[in-house]
Amino acid sequence: MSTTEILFYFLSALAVFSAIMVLVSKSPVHSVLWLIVVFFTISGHYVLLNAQFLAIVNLIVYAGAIMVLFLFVIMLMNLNTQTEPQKHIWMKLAGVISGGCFLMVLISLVRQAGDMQGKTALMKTGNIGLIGNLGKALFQDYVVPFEITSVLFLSAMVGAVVIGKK
Amino acid sequence: MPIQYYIYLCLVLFSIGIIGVLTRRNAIIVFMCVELMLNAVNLLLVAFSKMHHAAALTLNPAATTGIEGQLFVFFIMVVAAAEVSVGLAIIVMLYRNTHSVDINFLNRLKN
Amino acid sequence: MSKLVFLVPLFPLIGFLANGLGRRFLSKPAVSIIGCGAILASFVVSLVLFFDVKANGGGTSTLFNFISVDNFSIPFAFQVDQLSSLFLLIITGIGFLIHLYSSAYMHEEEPQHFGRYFAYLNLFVFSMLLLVMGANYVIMFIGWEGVGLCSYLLIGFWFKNTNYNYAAKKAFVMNRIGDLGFLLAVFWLIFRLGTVSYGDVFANVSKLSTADITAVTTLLFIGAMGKSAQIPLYTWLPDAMAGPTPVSALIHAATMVTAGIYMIARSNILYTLAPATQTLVAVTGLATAVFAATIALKQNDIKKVLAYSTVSQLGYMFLGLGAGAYTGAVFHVMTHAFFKALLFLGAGSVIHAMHHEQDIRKMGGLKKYLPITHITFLLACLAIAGIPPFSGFFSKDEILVAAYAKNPLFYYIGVAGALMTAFYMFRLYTLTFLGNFRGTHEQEHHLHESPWQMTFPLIVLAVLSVLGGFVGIPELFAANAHSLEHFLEPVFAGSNAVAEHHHPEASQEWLMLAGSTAAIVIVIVLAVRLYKNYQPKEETSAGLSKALENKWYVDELYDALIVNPLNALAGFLKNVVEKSGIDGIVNGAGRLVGYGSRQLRLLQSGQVGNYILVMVLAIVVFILIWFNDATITRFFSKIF
Amino acid sequence: MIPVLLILTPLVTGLVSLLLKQSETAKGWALLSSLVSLIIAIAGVFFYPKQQLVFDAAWLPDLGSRFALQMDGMGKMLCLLTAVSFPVIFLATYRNEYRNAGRFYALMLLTQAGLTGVFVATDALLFYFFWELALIPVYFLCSIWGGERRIPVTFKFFIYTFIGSLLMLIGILYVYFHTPDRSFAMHSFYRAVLDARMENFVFWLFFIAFAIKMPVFPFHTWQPDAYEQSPTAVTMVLSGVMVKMGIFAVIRWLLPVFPHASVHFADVVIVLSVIGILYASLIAIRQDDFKRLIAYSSIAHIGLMSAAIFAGKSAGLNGVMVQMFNHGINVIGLWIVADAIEQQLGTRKFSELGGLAQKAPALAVLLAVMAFANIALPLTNAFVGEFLMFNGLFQYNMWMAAVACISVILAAVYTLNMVQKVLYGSTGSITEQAGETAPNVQWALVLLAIGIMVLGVYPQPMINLTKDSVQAVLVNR
Amino acid sequence: MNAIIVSALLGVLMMFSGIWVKNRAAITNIAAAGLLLLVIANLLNTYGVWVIHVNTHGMLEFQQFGLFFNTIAFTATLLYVLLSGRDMERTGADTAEYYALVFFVLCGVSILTSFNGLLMLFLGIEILSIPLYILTGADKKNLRSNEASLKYFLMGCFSTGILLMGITLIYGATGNFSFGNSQPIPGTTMVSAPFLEVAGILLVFVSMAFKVSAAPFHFWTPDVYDGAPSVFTSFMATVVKAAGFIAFVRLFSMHTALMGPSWRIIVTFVIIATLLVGNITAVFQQSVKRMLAYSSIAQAGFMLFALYSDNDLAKEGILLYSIAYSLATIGIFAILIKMNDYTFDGFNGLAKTHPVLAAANTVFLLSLAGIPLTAGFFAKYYMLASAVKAGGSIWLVIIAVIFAAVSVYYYFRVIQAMYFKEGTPSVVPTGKSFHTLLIITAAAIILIGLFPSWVLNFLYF
Repeated sequence: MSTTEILFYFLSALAVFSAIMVLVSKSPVHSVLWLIVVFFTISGHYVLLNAQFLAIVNLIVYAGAIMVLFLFVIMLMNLNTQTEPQKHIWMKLAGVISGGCFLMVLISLVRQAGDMQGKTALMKTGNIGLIGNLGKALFQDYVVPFEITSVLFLSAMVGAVVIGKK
Repeated sequence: MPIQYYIYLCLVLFSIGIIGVLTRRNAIIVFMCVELMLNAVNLLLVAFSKMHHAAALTLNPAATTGIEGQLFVFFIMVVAAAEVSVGLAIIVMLYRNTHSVDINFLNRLKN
Repeated sequence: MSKLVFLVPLFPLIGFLANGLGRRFLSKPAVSIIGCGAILASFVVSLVLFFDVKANGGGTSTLFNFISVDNFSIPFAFQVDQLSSLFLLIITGIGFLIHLYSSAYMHEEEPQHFGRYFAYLNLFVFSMLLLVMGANYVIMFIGWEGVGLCSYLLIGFWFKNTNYNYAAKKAFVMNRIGDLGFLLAVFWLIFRLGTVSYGDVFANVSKLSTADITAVTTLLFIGAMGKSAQIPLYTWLPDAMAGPTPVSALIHAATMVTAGIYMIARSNILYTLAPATQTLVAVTGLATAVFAATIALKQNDIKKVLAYSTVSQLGYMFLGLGAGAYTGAVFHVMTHAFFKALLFLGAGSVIHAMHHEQDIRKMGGLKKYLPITHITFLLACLAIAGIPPFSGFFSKDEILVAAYAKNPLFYYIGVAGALMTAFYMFRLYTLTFLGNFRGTHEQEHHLHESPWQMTFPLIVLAVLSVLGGFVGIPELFAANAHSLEHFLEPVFAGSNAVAEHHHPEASQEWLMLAGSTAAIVIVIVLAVRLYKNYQPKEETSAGLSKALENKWYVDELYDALIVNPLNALAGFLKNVVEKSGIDGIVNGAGRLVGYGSRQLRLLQSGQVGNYILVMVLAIVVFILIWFNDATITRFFSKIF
Repeated sequence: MIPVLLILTPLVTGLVSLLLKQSETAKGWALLSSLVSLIIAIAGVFFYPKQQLVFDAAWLPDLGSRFALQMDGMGKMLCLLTAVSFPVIFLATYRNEYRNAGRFYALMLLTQAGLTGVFVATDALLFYFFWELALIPVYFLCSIWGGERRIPVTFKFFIYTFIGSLLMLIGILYVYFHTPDRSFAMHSFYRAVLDARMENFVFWLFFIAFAIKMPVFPFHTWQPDAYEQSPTAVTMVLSGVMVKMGIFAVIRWLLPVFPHASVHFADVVIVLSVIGILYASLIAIRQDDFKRLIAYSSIAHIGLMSAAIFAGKSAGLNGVMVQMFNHGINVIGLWIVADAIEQQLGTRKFSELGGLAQKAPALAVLLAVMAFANIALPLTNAFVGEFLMFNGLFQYNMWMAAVACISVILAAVYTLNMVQKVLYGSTGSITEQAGETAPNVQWALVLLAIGIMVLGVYPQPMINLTKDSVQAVLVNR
Repeated sequence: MNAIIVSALLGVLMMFSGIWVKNRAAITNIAAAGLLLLVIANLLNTYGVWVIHVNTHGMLEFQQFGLFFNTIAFTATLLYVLLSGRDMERTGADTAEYYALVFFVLCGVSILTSFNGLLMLFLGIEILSIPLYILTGADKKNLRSNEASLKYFLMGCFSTGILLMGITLIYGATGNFSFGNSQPIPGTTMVSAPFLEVAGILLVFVSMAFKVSAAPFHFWTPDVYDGAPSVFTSFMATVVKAAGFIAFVRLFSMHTALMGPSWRIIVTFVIIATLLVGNITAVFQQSVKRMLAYSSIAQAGFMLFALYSDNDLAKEGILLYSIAYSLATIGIFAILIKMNDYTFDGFNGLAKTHPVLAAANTVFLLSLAGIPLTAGFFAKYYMLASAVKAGGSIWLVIIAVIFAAVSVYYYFRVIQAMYFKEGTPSVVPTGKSFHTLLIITAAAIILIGLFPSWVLNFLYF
């Protein structure tokens, strides 16, 4: 087993474990922290897949900006374990079961999917994930959607202002 | 790495996100679980992008196939950021009015 | 001739319109003049026609096309031949007399109702004329229903009385039951032959199978049962006595009820070809004759006795028809019209004098107060009892002889009925005219003979009752003496050609005549002796006598068997099936939607978690559906 | 041009009437308008006795639908019925006061336009349009000016018929996609090629719509309630003219379009109709309400018509044609009487009436005429129709005819019950102060009575008028 | 491209006009003028007179169908602004910002009518949705509004997640984001069943079904429509929803290979469920606004027929449906906003006090119910006709019309309240121009109901 494979398994295990911890943590702050761990593991996967740019962006945007925002809001609201509302056990069970069903159905699909047999994701090689290539593609072929996202941001901005101001 | 492994991993993460949405009452946590789902999608996209890239490389060593997947991830992150700003604004607004972020209390509108 | 034909029904129609529309403006004399005049005019035209027919034979004349669709047409046509011209004379003649009588009898009515009365009478004559003059079954049916309508109107003439209205309704509905049979017969004829004109039907009779003919004749006979009050549809006729007495004379004795006989005589060829139906007719007629006679034995209402006697006499006529003695039946129609009209008018005169008292137990000894009425009534009674040489003797004899030819048993039963007839008629006569007066003093004080408008018809009818029989003297007495038979020969030619006539031996016929006459005389004497010194007493009759007084409980039986179940069924349909059943399903569908709405909205719990749960499950289900589509398609293809 | 005028006249005058504020003006205007329509209709019938009056204009070219109108014999006859009914109705209800009379008469006239449209449209989609156009004003008329329970009752009526017409719409669409030239024109519909299974299926889509409108047992339960609760003028339209829409539609759209299915299901329909005849007649016997009695009696009569249509015999169809007109005027006559009595005495219960013959002899005579026409007494118009219809039914199946004929007796029972309880007997506390009705009512009734008599004695012109329509139906069978 | 650019710019303009213009009425007028400009710009684009050419690298594709829908959406918005624009002021102070958001939504609409590929679809949907989350919560002090906003937001994000997972799976299976025309990726061979793609398509379908509130993904609709300020409900329920449908139909008509039996089964299931939930639940509602929310679900059930039959008739029909449904719903909401009491009883006796409002409202309701002579009839007609034409689905059509009859029940409850019941409704004072506009709208509905060809010919011009 090569190093990359070991890393893959380790990161995957950590990601799944942390994701579960996000769910089961009583305290919202813990959840946020576990989520940040998930993001880190995913960034690790990106690195393994040689998508360095996305790895960095993921860390900066998600772990850095978004999660901090979350943390900030949670702190602001002073939410903690005691105030954390819990769902009824049956509701939880139903949620887990239906989520599990969803997972099972999809996985059984993938197992039958013939066109995925023998395909591999290229690891550590390939240069499409490099910032130069991405940048070229983004500003040539994808310039229209890129510009259009500005509208999205504008609307989010206006929205945040409308909602946020007293 | 065989692509199935990535698919399984991402589906597991995605489903954990769904389960989180279904089992938690705190609006912020629910929202975080949605983010988890998005990240699972992102990872899968990158994995697929690399898979297609690998396939393309066998024919053309200079192929850039697969790059659109990574760009898509980029756009998802952008959108996610925008959503977070709006979402948190809404949650804060609600908290200001009710001092609660419990979605089970959101039941003035029903039937 | 053809031009005159239309005048016959036209005059009564004009009379009807004039009296009906002008009843507010016309004075009573004007009304009576219009009413009687119209009928008199008709009578005169009828006479002309009669002699024309006698000289030249009958004919058909078409007025216009009544209904014509592509595969058949019904002309509005009149046929005047021997049979119808005879009936025309009876109808207009007796009709005129009764109109005249009515002008006095109904004098107490308010002008408006007086006008209404004459309008109805004229309309009745009009309808009856249509009935007998129509050249096809549909025109006959028009008259057929028309007389039913007039009967309804006249029975319920005093409409304030609820019982009279019930009687009227009963008459109409029972007539309608018969009409249904008539209608179906007409449909059958159209279906098989595509025509309803007498000429065409009788000419094409060979195209019909025996089953067809039997069915058609049976259905027609059902029509006749209704109109001519035969078992089982007779019960309306006694109740019809609710109408004014002249009406009873005209409609329920002389004319309308004979429509059934006319119709069968008209269709004689069909009946001759359907022996099964003939037997049915004969048996029904005989049964009715005897059955009604038994009831008449114990009735105390003067008009009721006469009514049952009418039913009974009609039974004889049907017996004659069933036995193939069409001429005899028509002959009896004629003589019966004379003496029964006379009886009813006489009864009317009595009732008039007694101030609307109809119970014979409270009469008696009227002989001296009402001499003309008495004499004429007695003559009529002798006629109906069948004493030679009064008219009833000849006609009844002809029927009974024919019945004997068909089946001797018919004859004996018929004679038994005749004896009963003689008995109840003379019971009636005795109780009314002989003995002592049993009414109140006030009534006695006011007793007086009726005015000339009433007595004149009585006299004329009495003459006819006495002499009317001589047009049909049996061959027994003299060869070719039966002038009526010869006159009607063309009408029954077809039947006579088909059917073999057995005439009993002359000696046997003599024996039969003598025997029955003797028996009748004995019965008359018995009746007179029995009731001459009758005193009313409080008696509770029992057994047979009670059953007779209550008319064999037939009305009650009908109520229990038909009317009440039907009412119950209607009530059940109205209150249960309609409300809870059909409407219930419709409203139930509405309620189901409402219920579904209330339940379904609970799904909208307001909980985001639940919403997403449903979504996730739906996704799972969709994926399962997608990958098992073959199974599901098969499942659905089985359902639809 | 005449069919267009017949539609436009009430439509335009109706819209104008919306603006009229004065009750008297509105009444006069409506009467005037209906008389103009009558004149046009008479002109159409008598000046062009042989021609089929045709009008054709582009309407929805993309959909294969045209504004195509045509008056053949049946169309003329029914247009005439519509045109005759409305003046009579307006005349008879001239003294009834309505809130917002302008709107009332506007809606009435719109109904007239819709009805006329139904009878002349030869384009399926246009037909559907008019079908609904006739319904909607009626909904408002009943709901605004109706009786106590008007809202739920009218609503039931509306939804019931609406479901029916939507089903018909599906049927129309289905046939449309199977016409040879993708067109809604009547003649294309007649040539549509459907496979047997689907023909049998789509047949029912049409039939249910028409059955609800007629109504045929067991689709009738909206009707007695609706008749009872509607303002009488509307009830007259409903029962006099609107039920004819269903019958008309069966003859015009059902039999020719589904020739095999209509033969295949003839037995079913006839049995339903016959059951309906007896069922309604029996219920009518037990009714205590004047309006409900007429309603059930009407169901029975309509049942006979539907049976006769499906029997598919020339005589029966001719009878149906004649009877459509005759039933129209007869039942309007009955409603007028019922309304006159209710307006005057405030009750329709037989148990509270009685003795009116003493108080109102003229009304009594006229009611009697209507009643006897209702039981199809010979020499009234209804006899001709019923005679021919029974005849057709008899030729189809004599047992069904025999059973249906029982209604002749039952009709006599309930009608005479009605006559007796209204007119005869002694007066009660309510009928004590009754008097003769207003002249306008009497005149309307007299006109109808004359019509009843004339058509009863001389029905042949009416038969001749609709003869070719019958032939057209039979040819297609 | 005109529409996207102009609407985005107008959004920015409105953003700034909030700072410069203090007169609220003026802001509404600016917005109206902007919309007019937008309509004109789009029309110019439609007829090729003046088009801003941008190399989109195949990301966007402008077809008549989409452009025509743009015109419909913009015109409907214009009508909406004219009828209800002034009522925004009653919701909150930030009128200019609301308009900016509306324009951004329209930008999203224009993207959704011209996307070519899943990336633009995703962006379009997000640009459409994010402003709506805000508008739903615009009434900041109102807890119902807050709740609706948060519910909408959470569920919207969740559905975005589903959508993205679907897109990803499709991408994994096909190697590109151009839905439908899946060319085999070089170097690979298509082996066996594309299970992954199918799963992806299903997830995309579910997410789109969520956006157009098809059952069983409709749950957000009643709560959000009910909780949102009525002014914005009107906009959301009409323009936005119709745009969702256009995107839906566009997306799935790209992928013609989908038309297998299982696809039909699922769409049938969704249609029936939508009709059932929408119509049946609406019956028992007490609030007209909530009833309209359910009715919008029910109408969605009919619009889904376009997806089911997927033929030309269906495409024409969905346009006509958008027009008819938008006109009527905007009209009804315009009136509803003027009412102080949203329950059915609040409408009692409206015909007496406000005959014009009542009459116009009646026309709108009749149109929604699909009564002939109104635009709504032809809308439904096209949907049913397309399904009949597609064949094999007559039972589905029958079920649909039965539910249409049920819909009459609740629409007519309003008519009954207005015309047949007594009461004194309390209504915000309305102006002449408002009445005139209502009458024009009602007249337009009737005209389209009489001559739908006019509108359709416009399309084929």
